[in-house]
Amino acid sequence: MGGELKTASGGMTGVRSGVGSELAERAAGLLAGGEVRMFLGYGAGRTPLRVRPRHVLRPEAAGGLVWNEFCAPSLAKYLLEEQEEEGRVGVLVKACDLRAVKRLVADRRVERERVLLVGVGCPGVVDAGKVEALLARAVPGEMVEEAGVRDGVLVVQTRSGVREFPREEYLLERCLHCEDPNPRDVDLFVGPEVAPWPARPHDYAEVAEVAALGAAERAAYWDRQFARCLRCFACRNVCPACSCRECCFDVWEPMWLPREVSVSEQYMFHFTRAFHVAGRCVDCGECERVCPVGIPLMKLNRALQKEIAELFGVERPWEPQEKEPLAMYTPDDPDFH
Amino acid sequence: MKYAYFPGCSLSGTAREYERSTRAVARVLGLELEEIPDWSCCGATSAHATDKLLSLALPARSLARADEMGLDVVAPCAACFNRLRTTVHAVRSDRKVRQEVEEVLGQPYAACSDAYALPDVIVNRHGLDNIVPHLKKSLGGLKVACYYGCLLVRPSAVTAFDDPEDPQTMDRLVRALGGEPVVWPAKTECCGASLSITRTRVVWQLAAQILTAAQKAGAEAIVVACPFCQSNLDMRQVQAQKWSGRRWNIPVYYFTQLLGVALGLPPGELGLESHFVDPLGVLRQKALV
Amino acid sequence: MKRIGVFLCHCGSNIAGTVDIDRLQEAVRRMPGVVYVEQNKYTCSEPGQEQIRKGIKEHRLDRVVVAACSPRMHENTFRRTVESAGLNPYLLEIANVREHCSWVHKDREEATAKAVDLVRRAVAKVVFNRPLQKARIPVEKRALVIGGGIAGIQAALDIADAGHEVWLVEKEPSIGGRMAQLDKTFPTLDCSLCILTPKMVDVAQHPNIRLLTYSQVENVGGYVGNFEVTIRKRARSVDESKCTGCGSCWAKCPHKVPSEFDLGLGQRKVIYVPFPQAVPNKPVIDREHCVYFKTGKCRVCERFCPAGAIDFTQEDELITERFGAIVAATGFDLFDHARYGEYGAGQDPDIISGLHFERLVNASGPTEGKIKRPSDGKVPRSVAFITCVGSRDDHKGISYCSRVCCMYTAKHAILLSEKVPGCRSYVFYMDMRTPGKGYEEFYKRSQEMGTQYVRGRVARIYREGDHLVVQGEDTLLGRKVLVEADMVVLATGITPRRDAGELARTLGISYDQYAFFNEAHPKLRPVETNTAGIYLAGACQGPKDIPDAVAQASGAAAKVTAMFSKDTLTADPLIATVNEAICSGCLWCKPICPYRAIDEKIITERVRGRTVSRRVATVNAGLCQGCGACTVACRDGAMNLLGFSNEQVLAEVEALCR
Amino acid sequence: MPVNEPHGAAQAAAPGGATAGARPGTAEWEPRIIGFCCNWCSYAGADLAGTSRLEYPPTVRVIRVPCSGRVNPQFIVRAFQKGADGVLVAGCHPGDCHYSTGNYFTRRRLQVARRFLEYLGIDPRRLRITWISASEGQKFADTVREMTEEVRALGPNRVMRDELWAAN
Repeated sequence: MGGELKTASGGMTGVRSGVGSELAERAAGLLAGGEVRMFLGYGAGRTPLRVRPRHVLRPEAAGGLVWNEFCAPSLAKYLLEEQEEEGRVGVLVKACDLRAVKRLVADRRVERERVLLVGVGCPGVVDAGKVEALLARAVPGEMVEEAGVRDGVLVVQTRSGVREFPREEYLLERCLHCEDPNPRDVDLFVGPEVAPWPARPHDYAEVAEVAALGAAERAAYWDRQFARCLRCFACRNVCPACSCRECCFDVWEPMWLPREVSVSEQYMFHFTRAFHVAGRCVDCGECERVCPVGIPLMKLNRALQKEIAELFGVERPWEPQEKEPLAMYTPDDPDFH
Repeated sequence: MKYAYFPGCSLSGTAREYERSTRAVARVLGLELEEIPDWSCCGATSAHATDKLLSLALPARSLARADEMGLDVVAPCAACFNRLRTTVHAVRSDRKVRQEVEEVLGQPYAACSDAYALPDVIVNRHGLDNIVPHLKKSLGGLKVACYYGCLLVRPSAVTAFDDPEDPQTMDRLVRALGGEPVVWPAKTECCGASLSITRTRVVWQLAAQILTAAQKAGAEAIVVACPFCQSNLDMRQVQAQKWSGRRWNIPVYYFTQLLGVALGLPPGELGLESHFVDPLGVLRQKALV
Repeated sequence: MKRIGVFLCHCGSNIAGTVDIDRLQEAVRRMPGVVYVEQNKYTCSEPGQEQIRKGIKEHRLDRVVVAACSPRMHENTFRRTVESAGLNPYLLEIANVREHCSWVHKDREEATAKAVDLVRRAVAKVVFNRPLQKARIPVEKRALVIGGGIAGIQAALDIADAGHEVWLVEKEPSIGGRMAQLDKTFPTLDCSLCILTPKMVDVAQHPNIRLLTYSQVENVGGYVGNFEVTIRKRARSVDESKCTGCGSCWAKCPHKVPSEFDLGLGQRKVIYVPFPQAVPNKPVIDREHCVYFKTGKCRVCERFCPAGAIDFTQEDELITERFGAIVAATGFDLFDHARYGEYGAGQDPDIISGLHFERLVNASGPTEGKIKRPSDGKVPRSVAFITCVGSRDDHKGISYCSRVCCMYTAKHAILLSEKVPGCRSYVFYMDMRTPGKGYEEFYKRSQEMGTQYVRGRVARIYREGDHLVVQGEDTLLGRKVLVEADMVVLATGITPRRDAGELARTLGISYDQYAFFNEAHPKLRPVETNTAGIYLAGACQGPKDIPDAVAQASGAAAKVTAMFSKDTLTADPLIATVNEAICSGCLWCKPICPYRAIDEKIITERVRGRTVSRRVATVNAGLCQGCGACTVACRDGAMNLLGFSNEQVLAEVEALCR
Repeated sequence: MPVNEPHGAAQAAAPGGATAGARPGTAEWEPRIIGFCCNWCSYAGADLAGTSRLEYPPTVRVIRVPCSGRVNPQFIVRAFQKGADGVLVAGCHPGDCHYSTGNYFTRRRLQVARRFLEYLGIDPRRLRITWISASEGQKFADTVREMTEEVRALGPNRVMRDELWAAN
């Protein structure tokens, strides 16, 4: 069965293998024609469930690009360091990644003209962390040998056998909310458009769940979550709304965040991180995806989204807004009671 | 252009000629009217006099079907238009109202479709430019008082139909048809529709004022876009004459009827036979029929 | 380590009566950085201040804390004290142990404990205080007044009389503005032009005033003390240096168009002065209507000009000049009653505005002061006046009161009864508003002269044959009323100039929902704007009558002359500042600033052996007022507020929580 | 965790000798409230309470800021971390800001921050944002009195607090 599986190691079948080769051709063409000095895409990862960002500098190297259901990571944040060099960079974007790029452009951290956006229709991507956890729960120390998606089912060949995961189980959380899997207003589009699937509404159910707790339980809940925090800053580093040259957590004077690791300071850290992206979060969920200790960071971001939507009537707070909701006001904003 | 068509109850009853002339005119102008399947009464007057939620939920039921059709709604009856429009406005501007209405309907209703009055659709949206090429006859300087009544224009924040104090939509149409719209003061006065049955005397009084104003301004005919206005000015004209001691004998047309005449449609297709004050005499004088 | 000295004031018994100063002193002595503590009976007295000076010198203090009354009381006093001892004045902090402590608490224990905290806060903060210098901004002692109506004229004259150069820019061919169009003025019934023209002439002859008519402000750059303004002087087609104003050209010009000055009730020539008393009395050619400019033929004016002043080749001139201060006095437009469908939608010639009536009743107006109705020239036997047209009417989108229409309607009724004896007059009103000096008496006078006042808004005005019918309600009687009138005068309200928003954006000042310019504070700073150096006079700020407009103009002039009394402005150094090393250049701080003090700039720096440039935010010290709202929008803390810095506030918080 | 546990003893021993946490000489716990007052309205209002000799509980310590718009939500978090039982932010009434718009931004930011803190477990009654003009000395005194009562009823704040975790 291995031969039929679309795997992250590059062996793909069906329509999307066509997308892969079209992408490689396009990227090679852009590089050869001098339109971009680098192309940012995905290459095969260390395990079949994961891919790695691939910085392609020469047309010959474009063949190593892949496109499949394992391409979960957003490449948007890599654009930041590429801005320091001259020239234009091509980047592969899914619809959700496009919001992240727009965020960076709105924050004037990335110049739109210096990026060539190559869009691709996305069938929904695999939450590798979740799948790995499920596998490990069944068989501790499980090893994945091959994996692929076939007819909406993730088939994983492991050392101990074959496991299948239905779509709802393997999809990354943000894919469940995806309203349109095809990025609009990109510079180039590769492959066919993908038909949308029924999107779960932004109903903030996960926020309501926490909010429904009593105040003391709520504090206890966050105590438990924050107590695990390692302060590795992965959430910040991956976040397209966190793009300051020098983060306030790294500054020494004033000491916004003392280096002491206590739960009290974790509150300061998590409050500040979430508040700094309030009204600016694009709901990509990358922070939560990369958190090594599984802190539900989107429950913080979404709570703020919800407040802003409710208080100020922002209809789609996850889209980069023309005016930052917290950098504006109206004289009849709701008052305190 | 295609619209979801909301005929409303009057158009299958007292205002059958409005329905007939609307359909006939729309056909000639290429205006597609797709009747909303299983529409229900808009609840005019009685509903909003008794229960606010009911008065919103009734139109919302039909409007939700229009949302599903993906079409904006057109209503010939001014009262229906007013209720539909009020519902769209209320649901859009108040989240709580929307929730309540959805609860009653048992289905989501986002008020995507807009609701428009028929004269607005024909004159402003379809546009005079798309009407003039179809005209076969000129009204020959017929002096017409365009009567809008209250439901089309008030409350203006909700209806958003023309200038609430001096609407010009039908006046522009009449001018385009070769008629002469008169300047007169009663174009947005109330005809007393809701008291038509219960306190008819009030209607006589109000109708008398409107008819007198039209007469003083030299009008030979009145056009309307509302079944209530039409019946009060036409059917009750004789009673109002008796009551006031004045004589007017002014025919009262639906604007679609005059438009139909100018489009060369036969009187039979426009329902001109079902009026009380003779509608044909004036038209004969101008050799229009 | 800082060397902090703390001075504890007894304020007689005001503080010492409640706070145990000895125990306070003991606690303060142990605070980190404090090297010296002493008590004074009255620290603000001369001996008290001398003690501070002595303490600074003897104990080599580099920071001072005074625990006394509110900093709003004596902060400046003590800043001067430490400055006179050679210390930077901003190295001082005050602990408010009187208003915030000894005066509001009775329990000696509690008050003493709180006083300790309050001093600890000040000590913790002062550690982070930095020596700051007041920026000195040179002042260009030349003022620009925009708008040559009565407000602009008054402001220009006042500033010029104080000895400063003033440029007065007016977009019409003559100064005079709206007041020149009025006949008489309430409540004295002075002839408007009789009191205005002397001032207009003063402007023309004043050695300190440079008058630019037929000109407009195109661009404004710079900031307080140093505005750089570009003015477009439109081509007059008449050489002003040669023209003597003899009038031959406009007498001979064969073409007439409706006069703007007479609101279309009369006509003017194509080469014209707007009205006989115009200043300057030099015509312009209206190129849009001039036959020569349209067809290349005519040149009658040129032929008849004895001075050879006609110059068809003249072009617009752009003048750029520096100004220290700007006064905006651009006045108002009249509400256009065409928006009232119920009042004839501006279509009926006999339904006119109040300003039309002024022209009708004016002796030099189109009817030479005879009141005749426009449609047929008949002298009206009955006239209805309707107030609040385009005022206090939410349906027309205008909620405010125009402040003048009650009074000018009373004036019209009086003038009417004088000019047309026996003519009936009715005034429909919502409320009579007569708050000025002599105004109520004036209103009473118009009642006594037989004007009938009907309280109620008019529903509709329509024509019936030869006359108009005014249909309304007398709300006092609760009855519907119908009035037949030969003419109706709508007391139309005041709206901002059509281009007011555009000018406000050019000037960088804020405006309200209607486009009236915003004053800096509705009560306490009514003539200033939020942009330092720009002041307001007259109706551009909101509806005003003549005395109010003149008073505000003199107020604005006083502000300008006060500013010009110094060679340099000192800017408070407690303003926002950007740490460029950190700043990401996202500029999300920019929309927060009400003073438009934040802008972007490009800096270059060496990074890894290469020169790179990048964008950062920059704060204009002349514009920043130091509110600090921008600092919170700055996530990385690159934007900081001097005197209330992030470091300082965090230190204060921690000191108080300890 | 026990909410009403007397908490003052540790406070009284704090360096500097003093103590808002407990009344000196008593074990009775008193709330500690940090106030941020804008210079032009609310600080002046507090001054007026003083000049009018309006007595109010000695629970609030005021930090002067030029404008309520200067108050960074991180300042508020820091206060709760370091032992504040309540935080009061007071500015000019909307529309009356000395800097014309600062308090409009305050209102937006702190509406969001306050609800977010509630979500994290801080009782919203512990963070009060209010508008006090320079003439409202009485309102300042009343606000302090009301807030003191409210926070007293809530007991000492434990959420986010530093020493609690140091103790664990």
